[in-house]
Amino acid sequence: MPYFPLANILTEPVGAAHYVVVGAILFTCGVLCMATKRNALGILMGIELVLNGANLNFIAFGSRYLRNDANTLGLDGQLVALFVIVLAAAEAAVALAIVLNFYNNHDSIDVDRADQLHG
Amino acid sequence: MTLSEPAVYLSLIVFLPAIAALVLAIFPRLNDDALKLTTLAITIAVLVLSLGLFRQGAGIDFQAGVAEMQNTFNLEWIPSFGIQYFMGIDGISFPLVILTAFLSVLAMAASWPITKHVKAYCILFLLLETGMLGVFLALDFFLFYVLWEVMLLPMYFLIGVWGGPRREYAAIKFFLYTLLGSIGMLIAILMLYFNSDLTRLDAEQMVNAGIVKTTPGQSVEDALQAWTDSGSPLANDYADITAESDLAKRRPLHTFNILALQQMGQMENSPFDKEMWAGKSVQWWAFILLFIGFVIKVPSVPLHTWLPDAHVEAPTPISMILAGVLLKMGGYGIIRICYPICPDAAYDLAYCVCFVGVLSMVWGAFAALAQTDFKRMVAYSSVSHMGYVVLGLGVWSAVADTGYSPYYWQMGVNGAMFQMIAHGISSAGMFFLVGVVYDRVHHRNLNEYGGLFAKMPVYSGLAVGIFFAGLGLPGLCGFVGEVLVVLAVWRYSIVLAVISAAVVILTAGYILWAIQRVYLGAEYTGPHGENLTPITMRELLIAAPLLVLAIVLGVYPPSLLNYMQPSVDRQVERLAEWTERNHPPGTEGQALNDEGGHMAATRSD
Amino acid sequence: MEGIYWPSVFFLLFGGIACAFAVAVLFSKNIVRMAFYLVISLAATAGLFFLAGADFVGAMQLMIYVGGTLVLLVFGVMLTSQERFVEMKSDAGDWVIGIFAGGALLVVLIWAAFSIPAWQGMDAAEANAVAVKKTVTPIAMGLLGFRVDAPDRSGYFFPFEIVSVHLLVVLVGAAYLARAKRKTTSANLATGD
Amino acid sequence: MEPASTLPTLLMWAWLLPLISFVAILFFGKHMGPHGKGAAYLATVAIVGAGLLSFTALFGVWLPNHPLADAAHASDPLHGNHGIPDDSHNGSHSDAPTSAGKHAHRAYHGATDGGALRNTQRDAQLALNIQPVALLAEHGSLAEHGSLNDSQAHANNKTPPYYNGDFYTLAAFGPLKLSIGYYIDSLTVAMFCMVALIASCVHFYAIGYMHDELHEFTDSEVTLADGQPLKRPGRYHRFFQYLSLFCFSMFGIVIAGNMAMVFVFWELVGICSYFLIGFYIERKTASTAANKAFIVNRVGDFGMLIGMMALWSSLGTFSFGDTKDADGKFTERGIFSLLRTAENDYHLKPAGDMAFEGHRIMPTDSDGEVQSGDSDNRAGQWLLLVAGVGIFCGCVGKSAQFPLHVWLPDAMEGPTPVSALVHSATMVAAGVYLAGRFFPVFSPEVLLVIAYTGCITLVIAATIAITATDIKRVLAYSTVSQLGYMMLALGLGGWVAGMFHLFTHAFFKSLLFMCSGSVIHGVHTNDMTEMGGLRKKMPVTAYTMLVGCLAIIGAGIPLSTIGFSGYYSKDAIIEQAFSFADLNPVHWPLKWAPVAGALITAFYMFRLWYMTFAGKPRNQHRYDHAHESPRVMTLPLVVLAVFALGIGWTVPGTSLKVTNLLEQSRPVGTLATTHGELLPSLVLPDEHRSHEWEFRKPAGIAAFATAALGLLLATVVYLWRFLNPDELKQRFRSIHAVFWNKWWFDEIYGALIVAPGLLLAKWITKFDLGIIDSIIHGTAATCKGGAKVVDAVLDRTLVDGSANGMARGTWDLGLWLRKIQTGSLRQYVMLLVISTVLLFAAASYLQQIIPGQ
Repeated sequence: MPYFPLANILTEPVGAAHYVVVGAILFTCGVLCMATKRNALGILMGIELVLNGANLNFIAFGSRYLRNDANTLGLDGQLVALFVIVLAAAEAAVALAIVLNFYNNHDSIDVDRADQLHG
Repeated sequence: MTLSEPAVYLSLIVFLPAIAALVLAIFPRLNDDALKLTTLAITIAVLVLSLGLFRQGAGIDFQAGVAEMQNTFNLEWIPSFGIQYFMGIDGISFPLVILTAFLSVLAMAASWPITKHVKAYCILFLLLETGMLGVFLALDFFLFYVLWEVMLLPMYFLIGVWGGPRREYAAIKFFLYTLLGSIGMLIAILMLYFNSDLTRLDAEQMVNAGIVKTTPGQSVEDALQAWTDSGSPLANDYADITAESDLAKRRPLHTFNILALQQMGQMENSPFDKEMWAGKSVQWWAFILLFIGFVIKVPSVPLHTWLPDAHVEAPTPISMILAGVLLKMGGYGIIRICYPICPDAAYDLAYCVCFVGVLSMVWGAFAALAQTDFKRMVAYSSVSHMGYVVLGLGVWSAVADTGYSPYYWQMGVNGAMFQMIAHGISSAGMFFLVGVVYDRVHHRNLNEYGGLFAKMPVYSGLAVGIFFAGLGLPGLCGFVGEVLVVLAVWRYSIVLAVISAAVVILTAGYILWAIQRVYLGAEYTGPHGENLTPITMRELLIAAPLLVLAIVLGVYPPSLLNYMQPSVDRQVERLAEWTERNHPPGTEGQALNDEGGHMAATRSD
Repeated sequence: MEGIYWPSVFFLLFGGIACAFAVAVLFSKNIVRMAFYLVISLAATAGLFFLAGADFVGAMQLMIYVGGTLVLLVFGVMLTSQERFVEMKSDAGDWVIGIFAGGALLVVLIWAAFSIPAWQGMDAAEANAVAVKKTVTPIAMGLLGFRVDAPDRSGYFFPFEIVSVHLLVVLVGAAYLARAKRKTTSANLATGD
Repeated sequence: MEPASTLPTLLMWAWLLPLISFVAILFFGKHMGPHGKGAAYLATVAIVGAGLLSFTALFGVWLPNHPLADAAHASDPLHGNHGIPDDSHNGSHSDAPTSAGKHAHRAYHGATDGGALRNTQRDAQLALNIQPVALLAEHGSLAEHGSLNDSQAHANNKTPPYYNGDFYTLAAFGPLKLSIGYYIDSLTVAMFCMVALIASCVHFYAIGYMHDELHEFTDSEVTLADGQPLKRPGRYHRFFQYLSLFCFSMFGIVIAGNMAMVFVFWELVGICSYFLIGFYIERKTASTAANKAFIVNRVGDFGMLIGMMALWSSLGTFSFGDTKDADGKFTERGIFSLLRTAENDYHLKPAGDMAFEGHRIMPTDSDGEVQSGDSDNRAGQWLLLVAGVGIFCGCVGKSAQFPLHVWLPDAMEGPTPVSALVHSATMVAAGVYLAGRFFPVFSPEVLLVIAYTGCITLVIAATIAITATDIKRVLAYSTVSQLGYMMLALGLGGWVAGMFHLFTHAFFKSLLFMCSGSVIHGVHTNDMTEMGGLRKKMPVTAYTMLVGCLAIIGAGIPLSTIGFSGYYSKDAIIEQAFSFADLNPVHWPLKWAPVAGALITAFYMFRLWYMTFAGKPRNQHRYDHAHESPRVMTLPLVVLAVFALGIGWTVPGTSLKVTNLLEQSRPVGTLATTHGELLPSLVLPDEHRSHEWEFRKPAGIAAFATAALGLLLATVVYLWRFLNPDELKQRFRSIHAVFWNKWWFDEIYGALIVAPGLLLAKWITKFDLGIIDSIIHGTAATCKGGAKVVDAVLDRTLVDGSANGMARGTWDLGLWLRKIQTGSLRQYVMLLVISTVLLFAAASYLQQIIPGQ
């Protein structure tokens, strides 16, 4: 790394890399949520975080302010992000439905009890 | 062919047990006690023979204060490879020979409870003794190796047949470990052999190597000439080769002679300095292989895990031999072979050697703290105590920065040697004492003992004494070796010195804790309490001499140092001189400073 | 205060909030609090979108996500929030493994992010020179298949249609799945799968 | 008599007599007299014999050859002589003395060079003559010598008179030598007398105290599995055997001529202490306490070893004294003269070749020579610091100083005579003795460490003593606290003050312990809450103990020379503290801690006395059965009480006085104000400065006032009962909890050191079994597997084998994969994450190794 990324963050514009870092943090938090929460809804929230982290990257790569060359995704980034948001909404609805169904059936939302698919 | 000839006397010491074993094997039937008594008599005879070396003025004697190899003899064995039947004795091997003979007697006396296959046991025991004595006396590398292997097999069977419930496992583990070491050693021996060249030694060195004998008043050159003309196969070879005046065309004359190899290793332009692999010289790799081989025997962390298992499973007398003698072979090998033959590599790797020593000290002490099996605890204490030996041998403080002063290193090596003897006494004693209670109550769980003082007062008194010798209490033998080693370390490395000093705390911890759990306390509540009878006269006669020796060596260390020190000191001085020649001031300090001051940096030359 | 570049300050603010509350979501044990933290984190992300010049997506983020999806989630929470589910503890071992794996992932990602020079931003002057453009119309056109911003790039009409159908199906499916099955007894369930 | 030959001989026999007794009892103890009673007589005869030899050495050999001067005061007139030329402090003592004071100086500092001995008596005479004016001079010169410069004008003292030599050599390597030798100066002789005297009293006392052990002994503290108390044969002779061994070892420390020998006997007293604490081996508490004592001491010894290594590796000798040949030339130089050479005016300077690790971190010039130079040798200073602190660590362990003080209170599990001898008067004082012996090697920085250690110890231990109810534990903490005083005194530069307190404390504390033993013997309990009113039942014990209490609190008429022994020594320490704090205001705690300690000491000592002897009996049953101890026990009490009262006094008509005797062996070069090298702001005052009125007055008043206040408080609470101690306890329960739980030291050590240590030990064992052995097993299995593969290939046809193998492989793979399908969502996620990371890693690795990228 040729420079220390936070050295002059207050006086210079940030770049895509900074967005990517925020995205990575959100993503990692989301993944860890999925991996550690036993509550099905917690897992859903983790998914939301993951999607957001991804979205942030799309936006960052689509932005005209963040790259020092001209190769931005342009509106493509924003469009994809938009799709992601919409699909996330759909996914949330379905997942929630599944969770509710599971809850109704098992009287629990502990995902550790949802292991009937084991080999 | 009289007893006053070294060839006869030393061969008798080494091979008397083997001959006896042969006789026992041929002899049809004896009852068990007679077998044991015969074996005991043989071991006593060997002890008497070896003690006979003390007798001054006899045809063969060991003179205190002489540094050189004494009572050497040299016979052709396999002339085509220059292999000789070559033995001798000096201050380094002499105490170990005495210790071996002495412990063999005690161990045989401790073998009385053995009732299974007594004949085989006695035969193997005698073979083992031959191997052990031979290793300490052999001065031909090939002979050394053969005897080294001779000693392994009986040990394997003694553990594997007469051992405890997991004896096969322990025996195989012991065998695998030592086999690994032996293979490395064999490779190293061959490497050294094929790079050696006897013709590069001058006349005086030939004399020092024990190849050429001088008579009083004869100059070394004359002696060499006389030897060359003597017509022995080796001399003929030598004459043939040296007849070629063009040095470039001369073919080398390989040798297994350890003393000659030592001189070659330390000479200018040593033949072992040839580059071999990965930029390292022959002696560098030979040192590594030899060191691994010996350090397995010592044993040092991380190659030590055979020891606890072997000890736990081995019968008491074999444990005594194992701890008292076999472990010493590792230290003996390092001091006799690794350092003098491969000084360059030893100099480079001195810090590694010391580190291994310190690691073993700490590791063994911690592990001993956690054991609940009495014998296992003692076994780990051996790992810890033998760490002092490795450390003491390694503290190469005779470097440019210290003006090549050999004194602190001498102190370390002498301390290491002393520690070997001291540990031979104290650990053999400890294993025997563990065996005494094990014979009575048939378990070794520390937590189920207690209150033995009330039931076996004399035994407990002896045990506390011997355990304190292991703890390093002043006035007992363990102290002298430890303190000499530890005091020598600071000059070499402060970090290692501090760590090694810290081990005294751990040692006190595990030994006192064990004493408390076994001997102190209100009453014995474990199994078979009714069998706890006071010790028998036989047991007393085994334990008491060990304690007496521990006290004598502890109170008056010169009783041992007088015999040992001249040889050790001379070897260290030679290595210090070697350092001064090969590492003149100003070349080394840099490397030592660069890498945090330590890890022996590889030299650019 | 002279040389301060305010967008960066806001980036730090929003980014910090987003990350902090994402971490809070991760470490909170209480599902209700998690939902709350998630709302804040996502809202802050919307702020980041605005900063990156994606005003429409930012607005959508606020509306759909914060306003819609999360409300859905909160409903889920409320529907299932019995005492015993509010705080469910995970095994400590899971946490340790998770932290290690996640840490490794994070390190990899961050290392990747900063190892590409083009991603390291432009000068302040350069950034100021970039003209502000509204994005709503171009996006709307893009979704209808016409790229006004970059004529050589393809439109998104077809994907848009697919997503629409998908949404429809999903909603129907969700409604079907989530309907109450009060009639089934637990005895059936035991053998039901 | 020629002291150079008679002193070593006398003291050697005094030293060896107990050893002979030990060996004899070891082998024949059981058969000596009825029930081994003869062992006690043998041991007692041995120690009394040792005492007689020691006193012969003192009065018959030492004093005739080295007359005393009234040191502390004789020095004062010197201050009046400002006209001493400058050369008086550059070591040129051979110059003609310019004043009477200088004569006096020479007299008591003794002259090692033979020629001066002839003059010594005359000088001493002069010194005696000026003694009467000493006090006057003190007042008169007040105005003149208040300032620091005056103290510097004080010529530094030369090496005190001593005799040294070797008995035999343990090991020698070139110039390096470890030997068993002797170093005898007035301190050695005085210590011999003190140890022998107290040990004799303890032996007599123990003859009575241990009589239970003569017959079958019923240990009511140990219950066997069948519910009965333990019955065992008595171990009367064993006790005396251990005592003899202890006396031998203790004498060994005192006579030791080099550090290695000190270490040898240091460990030996440790092991004796171990045996004696664990005398009741059947009691779990006793054996645990014994282990704890030994191991904690070993922690200190660890530090000591480091210090020894540092000195040994840089100086190459452990010897204290110099060896000279007939011409007075050095043949072998000791530590002291190497570090404080005459050329440096006996100031502490690291020797030229002192550096870490054989010069490795020293700058070297082009020739590889060390630039030692005569400038300040920083590395050498650091080395001195390491050596000093290291040696002091040993003293910390042995003398139970913070943070290693935890073993001493537990050591009270041993029989009371042991507590009196080993754990109050002699062995624990050996730490202070060694610190005193090593005083010339301690740089001011080390002394500061010592001072703070002592300071912390004295306060912490005193606070714990306030709440303890076990009579022996109160005394144990009091011992710790008093040892803290001694260390503090040494650390502040008050060598004589510290060593003097060692002597006075030895007498009064052994007295106190033996009194407590007498009480325990009478009422069969240690618990003070079950005593009370015993004054009437056991008057001798009560009043001798009162003497001890008054001595320890330093009772005396303030600002006079009349008081109990503790009055002199404790006041000297506080004076030194005032003198030190005057020069180093930063270190104010060192000034006030001893004063506060005096208050607490007075409080807890009289709390103890009142709870035991005054008031009404709290346990009528025990009171009824209480009885005065037999004559063989009370007589030693009276003897010790006399000493506790008067050991600080001057024998009328002479200058015979402990401080004067000690002043004779004041370590070389410690009579000058010293500045720190590493801490330049640190100033160590010359000890004589503390005798100035400027410090004596406030110190004397402060000491008296605080002691009186403490006594008053104790009286109010425990005698008059104006204040209910239980209410106090309730009111200050948080503080009480801290003190009652001994500041949780044991718990903290248990949690921070012992438990992790054992855990580490377990891990290491597991590592051996789990990792190393697994590797071995794995290797073996691989070989075995390899053999089987070869076997299979050879046995079956390749086609069959491979076909079957593929089928089987697929099947096995399936089975194996089946295991991965756990159905757990969270594990899937984790797998995903891990695989992603691995993919990244693999990709970047491939990118690096594939050429042409």
